[in-house]
Amino acid sequence: QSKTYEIAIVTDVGQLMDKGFNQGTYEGAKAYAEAHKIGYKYYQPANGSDATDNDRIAAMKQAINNGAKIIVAPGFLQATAMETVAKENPSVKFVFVDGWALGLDNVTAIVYKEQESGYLAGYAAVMEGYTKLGFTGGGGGGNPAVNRFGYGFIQGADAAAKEKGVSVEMKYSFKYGETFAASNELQTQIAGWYASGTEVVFSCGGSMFQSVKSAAGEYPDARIIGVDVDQSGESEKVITSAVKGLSASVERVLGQFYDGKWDSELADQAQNLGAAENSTGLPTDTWSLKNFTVDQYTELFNKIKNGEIVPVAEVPEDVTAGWSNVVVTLEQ
Amino acid sequence: MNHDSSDPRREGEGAPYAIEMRNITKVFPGIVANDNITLQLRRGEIHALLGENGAGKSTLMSVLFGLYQPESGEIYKDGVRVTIQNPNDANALGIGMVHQHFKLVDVFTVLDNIILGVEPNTLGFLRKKAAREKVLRLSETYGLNVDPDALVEDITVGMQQRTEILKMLYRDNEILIFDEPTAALTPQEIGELMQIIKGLAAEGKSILFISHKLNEIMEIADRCTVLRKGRYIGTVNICETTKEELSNMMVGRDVKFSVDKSVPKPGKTVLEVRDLSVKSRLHKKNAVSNVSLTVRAGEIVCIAGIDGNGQSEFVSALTGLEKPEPGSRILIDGEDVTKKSIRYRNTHGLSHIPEDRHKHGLILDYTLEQNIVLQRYFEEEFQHGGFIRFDRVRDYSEMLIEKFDVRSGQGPATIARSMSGGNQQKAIIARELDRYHSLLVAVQPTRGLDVGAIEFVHREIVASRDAGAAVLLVSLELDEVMNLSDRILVMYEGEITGELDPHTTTVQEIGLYMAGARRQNPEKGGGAA
Amino acid sequence: MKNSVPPSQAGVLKNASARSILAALICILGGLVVGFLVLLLLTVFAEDISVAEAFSGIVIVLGGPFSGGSAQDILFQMGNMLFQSTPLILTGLSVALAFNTGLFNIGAAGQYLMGAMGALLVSLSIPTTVVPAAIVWILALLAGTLLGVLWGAIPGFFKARFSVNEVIVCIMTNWIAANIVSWVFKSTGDRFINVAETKVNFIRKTASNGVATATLGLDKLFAGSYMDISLFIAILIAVVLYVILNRTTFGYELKACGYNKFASRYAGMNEQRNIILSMALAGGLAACGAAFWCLNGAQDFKWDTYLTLPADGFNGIPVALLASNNPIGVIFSAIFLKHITVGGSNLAAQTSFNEYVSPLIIAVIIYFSSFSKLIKDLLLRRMTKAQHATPAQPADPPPAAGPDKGAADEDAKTKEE
Amino acid sequence: MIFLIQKTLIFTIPLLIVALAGMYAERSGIINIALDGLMIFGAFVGALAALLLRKNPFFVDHNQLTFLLAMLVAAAAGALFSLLLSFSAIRLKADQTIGGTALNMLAPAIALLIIKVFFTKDMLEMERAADTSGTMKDFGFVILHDDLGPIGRIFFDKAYISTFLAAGLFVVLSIFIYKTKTGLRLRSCGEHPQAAASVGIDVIRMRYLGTTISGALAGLGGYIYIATVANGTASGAVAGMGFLALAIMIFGNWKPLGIALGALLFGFLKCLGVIYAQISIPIHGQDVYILRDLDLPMYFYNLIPYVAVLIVLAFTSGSSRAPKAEGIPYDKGAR
Ligand SMILES: Nc1ncnc2c1ncn2[C@@H]1O[C@H](COP(=O)(O)OP(=O)(O)OP(=O)(O)O)[C@@H](O)[C@H]1O
Ligand SMILES: Nc1ncnc2c1ncn2[C@@H]1O[C@H](COP(=O)(O)OP(=O)(O)OP(=O)(O)O)[C@@H](O)[C@H]1O
Ligand SMILES: [Mg+2]
Ligand SMILES: [Mg+2]
Repeated sequence: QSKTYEIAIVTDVGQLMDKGFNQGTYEGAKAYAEAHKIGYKYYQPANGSDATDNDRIAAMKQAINNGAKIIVAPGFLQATAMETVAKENPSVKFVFVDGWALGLDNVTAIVYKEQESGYLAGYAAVMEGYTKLGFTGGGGGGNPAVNRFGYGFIQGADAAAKEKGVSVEMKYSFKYGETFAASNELQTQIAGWYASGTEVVFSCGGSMFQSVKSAAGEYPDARIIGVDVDQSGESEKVITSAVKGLSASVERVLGQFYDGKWDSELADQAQNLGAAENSTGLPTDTWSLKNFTVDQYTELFNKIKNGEIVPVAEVPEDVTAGWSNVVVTLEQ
Repeated sequence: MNHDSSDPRREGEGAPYAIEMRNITKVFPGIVANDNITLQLRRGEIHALLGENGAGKSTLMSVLFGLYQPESGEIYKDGVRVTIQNPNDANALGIGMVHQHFKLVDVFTVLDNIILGVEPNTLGFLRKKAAREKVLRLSETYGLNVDPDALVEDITVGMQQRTEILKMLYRDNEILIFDEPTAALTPQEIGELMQIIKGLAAEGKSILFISHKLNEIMEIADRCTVLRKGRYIGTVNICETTKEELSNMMVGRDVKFSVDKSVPKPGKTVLEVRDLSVKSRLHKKNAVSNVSLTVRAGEIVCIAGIDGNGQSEFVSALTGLEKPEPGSRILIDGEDVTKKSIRYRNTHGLSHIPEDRHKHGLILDYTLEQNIVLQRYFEEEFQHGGFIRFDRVRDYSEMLIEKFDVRSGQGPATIARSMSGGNQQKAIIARELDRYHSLLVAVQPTRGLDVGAIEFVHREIVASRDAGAAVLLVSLELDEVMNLSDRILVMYEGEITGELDPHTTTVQEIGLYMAGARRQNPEKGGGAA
Repeated sequence: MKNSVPPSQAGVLKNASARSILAALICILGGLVVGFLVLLLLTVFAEDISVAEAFSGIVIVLGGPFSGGSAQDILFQMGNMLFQSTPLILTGLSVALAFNTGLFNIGAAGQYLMGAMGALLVSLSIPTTVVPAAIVWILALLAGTLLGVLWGAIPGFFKARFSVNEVIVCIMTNWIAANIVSWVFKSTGDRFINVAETKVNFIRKTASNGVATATLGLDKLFAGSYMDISLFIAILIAVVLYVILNRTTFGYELKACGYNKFASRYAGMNEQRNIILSMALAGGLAACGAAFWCLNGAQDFKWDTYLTLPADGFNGIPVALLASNNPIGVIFSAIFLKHITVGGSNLAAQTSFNEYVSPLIIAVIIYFSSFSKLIKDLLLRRMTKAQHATPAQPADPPPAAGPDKGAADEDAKTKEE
Repeated sequence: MIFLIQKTLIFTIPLLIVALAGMYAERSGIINIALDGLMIFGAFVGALAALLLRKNPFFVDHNQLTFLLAMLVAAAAGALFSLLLSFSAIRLKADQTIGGTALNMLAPAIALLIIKVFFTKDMLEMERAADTSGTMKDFGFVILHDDLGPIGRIFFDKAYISTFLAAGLFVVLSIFIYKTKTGLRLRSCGEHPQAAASVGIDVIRMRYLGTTISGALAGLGGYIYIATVANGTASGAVAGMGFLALAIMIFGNWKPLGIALGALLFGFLKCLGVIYAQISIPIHGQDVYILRDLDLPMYFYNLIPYVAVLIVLAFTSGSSRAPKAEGIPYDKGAR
């Protein structure tokens, strides 16, 4: 019995259930496929985190052999592989999540304004009354999305601090997060932050959350800000999450494709999704903050939505400089 | 000459034997180690077991001790059939064994080794006090003096030997097996051991005694069973037999005990040692201090001495295994080799029969043939452009095996480990004597060899002397010393304390020097003849 | 002598290496059987998989690249597989060589990283506009290998000089290497990092400097895969190593030191030198494998390695063991492992079995390979039993023990087990 | 500074336990390079146990109890898993490194496969669960002061029961191997099995014992490691901890005390390397972050523990001595 899988997800390095964009993408596709009774399947390039472009190409080819009509591939590392396969298979469509337009009509790209979510999270944390923040990011400082989250986080914190006239300390680090994986080193480092007074840590990268959570476990007053998806279900320590609507947007793109709107709306496009598309923000239905209310949040959110506030996306060389009320200490 | 009747069963009718092994057969790959052998041990007797290397003695004893299972044959204790599956059964039957290679844990104390397996304990926690007293009491009564708290690795071979004996006594065994107990001992220690064994027999313990040394057997044994090539030859009463007859039974021909050699014709000096000193690993003072001696072509110089007086260290320095202290000088054929490598010495006239055949002499996991070319594999004859010429290696080793009658399961391809120790030794001697050498350093070359082999080795050594080699022999066995040497140097506490002429001196005199009771004035000590 | 068995069979069994191969095959078979059972078990738990799929599943795994689909896909997968087994062959050889000298080289991972660093630094910093690419390629290969030689020499030195157990030094040097490599590339900034493709955790592909291993059209033949000639060089190295170990005086020395360093010394060999030499060579082999990987031209090298060691470093151990440390065997065991790996990802891609099945099958095979000694002994016994039907000596066996000796010998031995 | 000491202790414990595990196997004559795999397996089963237990609110209320039970289960799992090694190494006289290597590969394979099949995840976390009052609680608050109130805060701040358990185990294990009959026999089998056999000791049984104890300890260590040091997740890997423990065992010269010292030294330097940036000393009133302000790259600090071990080894080398018979399959006939 040969099943065909029209919708394919080819994962980026790291595991499928990484609580990050692999999982987000997968769940979006899954949701759409199951709602519309379409066969779907994920493909993990061979050799795990040592996967080469050819391993990705092989995975994509396998997907096509299994009858894939559209391939969703998260992660900028997939550019080379996708370009090759897309050229060879013009009839197959590709969705490049966290990527960019490749100048091919059968490829569409989705990027997010992570800086907006970061901004909102930073602002909320400071408004809630926290003045000692921490940011730990994945990708070793080399992942554009993560960097935007972090930079937005500082901007938000600074804005709020100015407003309240308080001064905020922020530890800022990409240490031990290169592979987005949890590690005893990361846990020890973050525990060190909490021990030396840090109140909230923005855990910005897939499985790294486990390290931050475990570190927080030892400190009753320690708090966490989640990322990508609403992580409040993961730990009672999570005060909020800087989400980006991965699943939603993947689901929507799939919808556009199956409604025959590919050529008109998606072909060779790179949509940059943000508050305007409800693709960035903080989850309101699991709201737990006391001093910073949902209404205050919505007001701020709308300002960003209608462009009154525009968090800067381009991350400068030196993120520590130019803040009035935030002292950023880099750790590397 | 009445041998016991070759049909053992009739013997069985008298008082039952303490141990009777009937028609034991044990086969190993490619060889029948024991072939239908019968052995009868009377209560309270000292029963010697005699045979060539590889005759099957150790194997037979291993069977009795439950280390091997025989293919066929029965074992009776006090007339009752018993099966011995493992050493436990043997221990339970009061059978104890001193193995050829001591079975001691050398990082344990003497006491721990003795109580191992029968540890006195409460709720599993060791209770050593009582055990300690028992051990002291035993060593008191049998005159075995060992310090129960010494680490085995720190004590002499003799003490280890006595530890093994204490192990048996501690377990109140009444059947005691000694597999070549004297092979590793000094004359003094041998003397003591003999007394101990006699004492044990007098106690009513029955003793099986394996040795290649006929004097020892003549001295203490009541009866002697002889094996040859795994077969039962016969059992004789010692009082009714002679060394000659025993050796004849065992080898199947008459054996000469005195080496007949022409008068030496010493030529030019081959080995010259000046002020050689070597640090000691055990104590502060030097193990060897300012030893000077010369050995000339065509003479056999023997270094006599009690084990542990620096002979080993001296040889190590001489052969390059150890670094001598500054100021020492070693010349071979007039060339100073003090700083030269072992390889250089080996290729410039030095042959060395090492003291420890398993540590230095052989690579036990290499085949016999690989061991035969251990110092020659790089010579033109055996390699070409770095590639070993296996055909030649095979031919050469087959030749040596033939010439030196080295016995083993699969000939040149036998793994050295599986060879009987005696034959391992023969292989080493063959290798060293057949290499070109102007100087032969032989340390206890006949340890663990049977009389036939000893005779052979001695002949070969003399032959190499007559061929113009200088021979330096280090031996603990006085009759070997007397038989073989042209000059005797006695080493005591790291110094040459006397030079003696084998024709004029006596064993007693040498003994005095070895014991340090007498010494010649240093100048003469080690002076060139 | 062995008239009681068909000479052919006895002949086969007599040959030691034939016995090893046979044993290895039996082990692999056992591993696959267990793997199949695992798949069956999974079909029970995962409702969306039918029992029938278990069988097709094991076939897919066993098929490796051959279960890749169209001829093109097969060639493509096979090319990649062959290329990716090259470093594995070399780390396997590295471990095997050390084992032959009685040393356990668990430091291949670190040596591998050093090799990669050396090769990349050289191949990316010498402009091919000045020096011909071919020369740069060779220099890079040498540089990488040399770094590995030095790195491998460290445990060797510690063992020879201070008699420190090589295992501990290897483990330490692994992590030291991991940090040094990251440090070096971090501090050289963007000179080597792949900014062009915005892959800042990776080092530039050597092709960006025009340096790449010759393919002689193999990449085309294998449908645009990574295939290049490095595999053949690796095989050549394996053969040379085999000859060195078993035919040359050098190999004789290395093994002698492995078995008994005192006796080797007595025989005039320089055992300290041999220990260092052997570890250094082992290091060189592992590093060479890394160099081949990087110099392929199309490979990304992740420089931020200080928290993780390259898998190929450790996989060298099972590869060597599966081949019972025989250099020729290593070629096959390495390719076989990659083969199963590819089969595994095809399995995940084509069925509903997940990607964790093939590692399990591989592990089981390795475990079964520990039975190979037993199997070899059994094979050997079949032979010796035949021989004992008429024992070597004495000429005339005593009637008493004569007839059933063969059998008696059998169970005597089985008791000894 | 206090933080550094706390962390050092927490980090040292699993290292110590697992190194002791290695010691018990090797003292009985079996080289156990499977420590890594055993840790992984123990960690997995322990996490699984905690997860399942916490489906019952009672165990959510009683974290310490749950933690203890999970540790027990992990140890049992390790012991069982180690039988695979004993069987091949002792019964089949196989090369011990093969068995060990196989276990190192089997453990993650089994763990990940099961996690994927039954939880459709890639790693097993100690998830939140509802306590008796129905509120969702994290697992990971296993530090003692939480349960012991103010007194606890003073004496046991940031301390895990596993720490005390391990300390106790260390004492027991040291006494067992040196002061008991079985300990003596076990050691003799690692040094000279033929000698042991010749006095009627069942070498096979002793080696099984040694390896099984080893397995139990490694499994326990593995779970303690993930529960206290590494993210509370069973992810089919322990970051080479098992091999580090092996190194510590050699470093400690196969002796409990040496191992303890080695583990402490290594643990301390390792933690220092990670949190050097937070270590401050007050100089007239204000905190000065010396190590951070040196601003050497972190790689430098990461290197320290490994380099330190090598340096110490170079000086203490001569004394080092492995059990004589380790790694050699026991064979009655051998001499
Ligand atoms: N376990 C074994 N495997 C194979 N061959 C063996 C084994 N044990 C003994 N042999 C062979 O059986 C023969 C008898 O060995 P055994 O040790 O009993 O002789 P031996 O009389 O003790 O010799 P030696 O006088 O040197 O001690 C020898 O040829 C030996 O190689
Ligand atoms: N692993 C083995 N393989 C083959 N033969 C063996 C093995 N172990 C022991 N043997 C044989 O068992 C016999 C008994 O060994 P044992 O050491 O007691 O006597 P031995 O060989 O005379 O020793 P030595 O003469 O070196 O003191 C030896 O002859 C040896 O050939
Ligand atoms: Mg013997
Ligand atoms: Mg002997």
